[in-house]
Amino acid sequence: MTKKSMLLTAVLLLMPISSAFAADVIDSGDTAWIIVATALVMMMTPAGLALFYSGMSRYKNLLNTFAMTFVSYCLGSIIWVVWGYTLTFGPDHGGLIGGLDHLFLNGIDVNSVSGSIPTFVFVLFQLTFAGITVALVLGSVVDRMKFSSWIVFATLWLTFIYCPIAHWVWGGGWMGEMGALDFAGGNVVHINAGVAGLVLALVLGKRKGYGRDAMFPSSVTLTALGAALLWFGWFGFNAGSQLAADGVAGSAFLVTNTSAAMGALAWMFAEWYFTKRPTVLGIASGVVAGLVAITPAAGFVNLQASLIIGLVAGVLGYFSVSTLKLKLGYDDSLDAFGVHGLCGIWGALATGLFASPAISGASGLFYGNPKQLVIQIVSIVATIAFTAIGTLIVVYITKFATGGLRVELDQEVEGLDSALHGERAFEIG
Amino acid sequence: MTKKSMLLTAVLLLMPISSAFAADVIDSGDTAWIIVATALVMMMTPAGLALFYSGMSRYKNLLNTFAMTFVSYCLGSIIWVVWGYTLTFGPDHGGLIGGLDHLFLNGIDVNSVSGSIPTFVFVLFQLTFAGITVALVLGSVVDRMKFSSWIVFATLWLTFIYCPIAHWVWGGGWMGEMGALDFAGGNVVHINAGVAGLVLALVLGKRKGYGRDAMFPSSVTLTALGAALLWFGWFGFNAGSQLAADGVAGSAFLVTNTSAAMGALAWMFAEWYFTKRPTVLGIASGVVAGLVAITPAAGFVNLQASLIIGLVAGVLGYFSVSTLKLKLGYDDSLDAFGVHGLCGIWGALATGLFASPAISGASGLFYGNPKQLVIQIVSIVATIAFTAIGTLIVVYITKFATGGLRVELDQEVEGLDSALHGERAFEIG
Amino acid sequence: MTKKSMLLTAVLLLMPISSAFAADVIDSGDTAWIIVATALVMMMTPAGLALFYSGMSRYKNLLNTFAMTFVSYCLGSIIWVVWGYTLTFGPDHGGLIGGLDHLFLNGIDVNSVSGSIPTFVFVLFQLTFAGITVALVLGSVVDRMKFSSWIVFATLWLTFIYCPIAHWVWGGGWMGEMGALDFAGGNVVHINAGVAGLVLALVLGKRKGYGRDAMFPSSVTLTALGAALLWFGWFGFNAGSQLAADGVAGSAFLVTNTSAAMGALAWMFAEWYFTKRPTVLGIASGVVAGLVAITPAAGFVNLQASLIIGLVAGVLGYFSVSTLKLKLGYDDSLDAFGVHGLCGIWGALATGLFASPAISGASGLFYGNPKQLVIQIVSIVATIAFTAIGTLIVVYITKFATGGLRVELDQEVEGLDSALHGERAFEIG
Amino acid sequence: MKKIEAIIKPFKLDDVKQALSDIGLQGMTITEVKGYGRQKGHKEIYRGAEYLVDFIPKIKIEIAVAADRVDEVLETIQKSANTGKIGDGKIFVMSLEQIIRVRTGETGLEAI
Amino acid sequence: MKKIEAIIKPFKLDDVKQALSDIGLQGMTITEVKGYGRQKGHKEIYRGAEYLVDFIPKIKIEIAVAADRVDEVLETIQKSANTGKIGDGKIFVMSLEQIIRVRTGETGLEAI
Amino acid sequence: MKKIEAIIKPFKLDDVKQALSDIGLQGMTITEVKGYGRQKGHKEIYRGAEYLVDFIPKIKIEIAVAADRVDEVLETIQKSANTGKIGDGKIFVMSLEQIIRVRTGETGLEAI
Ligand SMILES: Nc1ncnc2c1ncn2[C@@H]1O[C@H](COP(=O)(O)OP(=O)(O)O)[C@@H](O)[C@H]1O
Ligand SMILES: Nc1ncnc2c1ncn2[C@@H]1O[C@H](COP(=O)(O)OP(=O)(O)O)[C@@H](O)[C@H]1O
Ligand SMILES: Nc1ncnc2c1ncn2[C@@H]1O[C@H](COP(=O)(O)OP(=O)(O)O)[C@@H](O)[C@H]1O
Repeated sequence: MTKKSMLLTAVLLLMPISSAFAADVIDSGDTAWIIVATALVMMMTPAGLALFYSGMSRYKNLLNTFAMTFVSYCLGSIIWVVWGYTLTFGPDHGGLIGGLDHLFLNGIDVNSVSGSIPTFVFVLFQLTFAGITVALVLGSVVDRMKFSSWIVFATLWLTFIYCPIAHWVWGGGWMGEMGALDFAGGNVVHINAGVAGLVLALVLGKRKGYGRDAMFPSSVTLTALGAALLWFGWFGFNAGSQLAADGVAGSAFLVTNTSAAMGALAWMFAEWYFTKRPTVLGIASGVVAGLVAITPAAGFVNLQASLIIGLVAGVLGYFSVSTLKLKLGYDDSLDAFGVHGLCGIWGALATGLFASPAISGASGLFYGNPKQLVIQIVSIVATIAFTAIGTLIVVYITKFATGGLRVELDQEVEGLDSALHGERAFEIG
Repeated sequence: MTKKSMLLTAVLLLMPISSAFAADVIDSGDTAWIIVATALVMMMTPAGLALFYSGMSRYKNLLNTFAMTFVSYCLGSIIWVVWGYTLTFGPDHGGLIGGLDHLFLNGIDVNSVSGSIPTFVFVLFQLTFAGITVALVLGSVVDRMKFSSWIVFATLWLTFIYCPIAHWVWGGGWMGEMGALDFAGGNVVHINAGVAGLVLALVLGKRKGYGRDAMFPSSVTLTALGAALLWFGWFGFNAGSQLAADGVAGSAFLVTNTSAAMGALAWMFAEWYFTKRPTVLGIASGVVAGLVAITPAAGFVNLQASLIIGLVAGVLGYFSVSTLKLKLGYDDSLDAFGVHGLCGIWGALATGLFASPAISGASGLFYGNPKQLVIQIVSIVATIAFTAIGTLIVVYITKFATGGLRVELDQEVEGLDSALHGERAFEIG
Repeated sequence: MTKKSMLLTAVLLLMPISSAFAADVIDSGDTAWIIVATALVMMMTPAGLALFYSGMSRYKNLLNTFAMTFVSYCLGSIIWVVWGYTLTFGPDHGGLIGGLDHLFLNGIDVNSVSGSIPTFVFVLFQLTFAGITVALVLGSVVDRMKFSSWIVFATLWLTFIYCPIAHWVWGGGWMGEMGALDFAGGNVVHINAGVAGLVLALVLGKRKGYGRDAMFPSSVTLTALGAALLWFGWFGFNAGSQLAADGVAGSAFLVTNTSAAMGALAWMFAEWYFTKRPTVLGIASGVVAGLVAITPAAGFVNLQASLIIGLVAGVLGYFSVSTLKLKLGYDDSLDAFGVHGLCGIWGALATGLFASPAISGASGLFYGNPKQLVIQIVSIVATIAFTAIGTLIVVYITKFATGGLRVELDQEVEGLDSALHGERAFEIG
Repeated sequence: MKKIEAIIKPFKLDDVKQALSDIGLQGMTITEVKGYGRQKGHKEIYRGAEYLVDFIPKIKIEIAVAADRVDEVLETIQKSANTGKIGDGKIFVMSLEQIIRVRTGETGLEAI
Repeated sequence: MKKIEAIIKPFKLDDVKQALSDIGLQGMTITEVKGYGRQKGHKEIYRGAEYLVDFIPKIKIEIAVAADRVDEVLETIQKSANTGKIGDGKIFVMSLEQIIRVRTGETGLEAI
Repeated sequence: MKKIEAIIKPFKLDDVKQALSDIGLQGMTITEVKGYGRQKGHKEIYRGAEYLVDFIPKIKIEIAVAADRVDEVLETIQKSANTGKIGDGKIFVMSLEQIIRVRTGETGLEAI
């Protein structure tokens, strides 16, 4: 029993009190946790992901990758408070989209409360999810996309792809109503970003020299540091999604850490076995694979499940980037699809398998509820279909609006840091 | 209505209770938030600012910049608990300075409470502000100052400049009494540090080769990472300044993020427009400009205002470093004055314009209270005047005490990392 | 008086209530703080320590150091939830070890409460300590140990050395019963890791060229950043060890910061005095020395004591790495023993000297309780003895199991990044 | 024996290496250098100050060859490194008096 | 044609480049090298251990010139790179048998 | 006067430097280079894609010596740099027409 409920019990025993009043109470502990969780998720984009991605990009494009990541979060920050929040969490229209009642956060003030936290904090928590989701997409396309096209794409994509899907799942839309389980964003964040990245990569085409020239990561050190910061921030992402500092948050926290650790070890041992070398890039990638897979499941599954979810995610991620990508021949530069897309799908399925009623009440197949797995599959397929088609449209509009998506060939050869930004990442000669 | 007040209501309805008792209660949620906020602000100095500044300094001075930043925070940590806290928050003397009652935190113990948090936590929260403020100053002077002079300067400056101004605004001094609004340190931190930096830079003189030799930042990557960590930490800075986990903290949190994002986009588009290149250094600088400007306003203004504050800050910052500095010809190495000084002034003015009674009760010009703008102007002018003159005196005392402020010319040419510290930042050949 | 106790007072005054009920209440503020504290300590290993250590290792071994640190935390994460937690915190057997009742966290669920926080959060908080302790050990042995041997060693060591000692001190074992004071891990973490590192380093032997070839740190920049992040995370380590957001946590928080700052300044001035150069590596090392020494004392000593503890730690650390190590001739690569072992011993002694009853009730020698110092000495000697002998056994088992502990000579010369992982830390030519 | 030094554009290295392999040359040593010449560097702008970066990254290739293969090698390099744009680089030829293979102590043409 | 190689102190590069421009020389290639000689390196102390860093950063400048300009160039470099302190560096002169401009295929003096 | 250029394995640098000191040679300039030859590079695998890294890090040592010391120096280098494994490197000898010491303007053998 939590402090909050105990307090309410005490109060309710003593005096008649309107339930509306009870519902509108800010809990300072929950608020403290969600403010911090929000800050952690914010940090994931311009620090964690920026390092993770720029360390994997080639040296000549390191800063461009940083710039695209940074600007994604900045655009998300503005779009969300102006029209994104209301499209997602405004009054539902037909299960598909929110209304425009809260443009510029109209109607929300310093005293507004959502659950037990200030609504402003909830708005910002959700903002950080929008920001990182669009930034994840660019993992498929670094090294060759125009900066201006990226800005236009990110703006359109957040508006027309991210907001609807987030509404479906978390904003009172059809997917949530159907009973789809997505604790912290398997569909909304990872499948969505992974598939969108793949679509964008296919339209952009491969990097010059792909498959022939060595494309070394500029700094595995930065990537590893980025993975560590992502892990750190992901606690806010997953345990914060409970929107309270309680037992379920604690459970989500625990399984997040377990899955990440398992993912790292699984990827590492898989490549050790197959290529004779455990790499730091593999460990870092495995951390992210494990984190992605546990994201939709975090508030629903127990420890044992998280060990399996992480294990499978690490191996799946390894095969997707080392075998599948080469077989299918697309150029998913930093594997946004291979890691986020596929491990996101695995996590969404796993939620339908392992959801244990002892955690938050929801049951999966292994706890006697096969229907949940069906619901999960429907939600996955719907997300993939909507994202794939929607992103394709957005991509072509962007292409038209910005006169082509791709940098000139000699800019690609020179490197985007120098060609687009006129900068170098390190001047340490 | 917050949990805390609700609890008190419940209790008060039930039994007579002394108000002193009620006032002395620690709220675990508020305490949790302020401990974390303090940790975040601490992190800003040796991690965020150290990276932001050292990445901008030339390679040969990278570690020296790190050392100066680190040592600033260390000195601040000791000075604050020994005599700084009491000078700032000890019993007021004439509105000008606090008394010496709390030397070595005398009179404060583990049970002392300030508001709803332990006094020790409040002391440490304030400590982190002192530490970062003096570290900000060095942005004006890197690449040429003696390390020993910096240590003496920092000690004197914290004591004789920082503590008085902090007392005026937050410690019960005349500026706060007059009604000046400075939520998280526009005057105390940014204007103060920016002007002090300018004064110190003018006395030190320009770097050898300034305006002729290329002075490239050692690593825009480190600077961008630093900006990301500063942004992360600034949530503690601004939302923490509410000293509680409540709706106003949530509002301060929201506008902080918005202004930072706007600042980054504004600076980026400004330079894209004028020089044809959006740079990562520009984006990172814009983030900081936006954060500086919202600092005094964070707990007083609404979302719309924060969009404007950030927008103006980004453009202002860009012009100050790209035009004003060149025109006026001072050598503000990393633009402590250009970014912190000027955007701090803008933020303090903007607070007088945009303060909305719906947030914390205070109104600015646009909400029918022109007087507030006058008060803000008085506070800005007073801060500038006191800091400028006071810093000048401190600088000359330091010069006298340490036999000159500036390193030998051949040390400057060789680089301070090698000449003063005998180290190299990277040994990655 | 804390909120929690006040609430209970109010409730108790009103109705009869079972004490079990009262004890099982989650406090959302305490929970918020401990979740965040846990996240902070987690971050210390793959980000803080990984940077601190890899920056000090030679460039050719930078990523190997990262890999060993990362994998230590991953192994700790799995081991702890499977069998480590129950060995440490399961029902006590003879004061020596916990029972196997909680294998796979059996018997703990989402509603379990420890103190005022969910048990899952407590489990994870303790997990992060196990993870960092074993990672600390590798500071003694980088540049020459086989990766496979490290994995086996870490697994065995966590199980047979860490868990028992943690049980003795915190899990209801004999050392805690005896009254040994170890707030956040002087014995359990630092003495333990430092001594184990020394033993392992002695068995491994010196690095080729030790004492003759220049072994420069690959990047003092990364080390300094790592130290800053360690400092940041250590607030979670020390103030989190109170397991509540209250006055004692605030006090632990304050003295942690003070000791770190003093340690940095002391080390810096010591080397400035003796070698004429204040180095960034020295400042960073001093931070860690100060943090190590205050760890066991954090919740027991006051501000004045923390100034002394940090001061001594900085000087002690300096002498141990600059004089003692050279005199005794062991090759403790990154000084895990020199800094963690020795400063940990000093901190454990200092707790017996300075523990002030005004903080948490416990008194040391200077407050009239000489017995405490004796208890501390017994606990230190017992920890050293058990760790030294136990680690030696574990080392030889590992050696046997993995066919030798040390990489081939030509791999050592080539560097482990290339030889073992097939990677380079930076590709920024 | 001759030593050929070619300064080329970095992104042409793979092509040149391939072309040399094709004519049976298997040994070379390369260095990252910076060049200054007719090809003008670019302007870089940092915080409003404009700097001309006039040293441009180039790769120097050094090859020891038997005298009778010099012309063939020169032509191969000149063709494979050519883009037709300013800054393509130069090739220098010098006389080599002796070559020794460290591993075996062989000298002269044997050592190449 | 001759090839001039000068090893100089890094911070003298700008002066040397300027001086060479002044006498009308527009092309050169530079390399970051490390030198060992009479100028002694400095001691570095890491965690108590003292290391002598005896290789000192230098810049190598390579210039191809017509034979009749050699003396002028040598004097220009020697003067502009000079600080009078130990470690100022050396200048070497070698014979160049051939020069080719990659872009055009021009050879000899035309190619400089 | 001759210029000796030796391409060696990086970890042999200390041995070579020591051996040269032992025969009284105190000056040299070194450069980090990459070599391509009989010694094959290693495969690197990134995210499943396999790349052959065929340029291997080497050190180039440049030494100016009086003509009469050449043989002694060649032998010293060849012995001290030798490991007997493929990739040990090459030594090249060229003629030097002139040497100048920047600091003093001394020329010829005086300048070494
Ligand atoms: N006189 C010279 N001596 C040595 N290197 C030179 C000389 N002139 C040019 N170079 C090298 O050749 C490169 C290309 O020369 P540049 O004049 O820019 O173009 P191009 O060779 O097409 O005329 C330069 O960057 C420089 O490295
Ligand atoms: N014999 C040599 N061969 C090649 N380079 C040399 C030789 N002697 C010196 N150098 C280079 O010249 C630089 C300066 O030489 P040094 O003896 O230190 O000073 P100085 O030239 O003033 O007498 C050295 O750092 C090295 O790079
Ligand atoms: N023809 C050449 N011209 C210039 N450098 C060469 C040549 N052949 C080899 N090298 C250099 O010598 C190094 C060693 O050569 P390699 O053929 O690998 O082994 P080895 O010298 O033992 O036969 C190469 O890495 C390269 O730097």
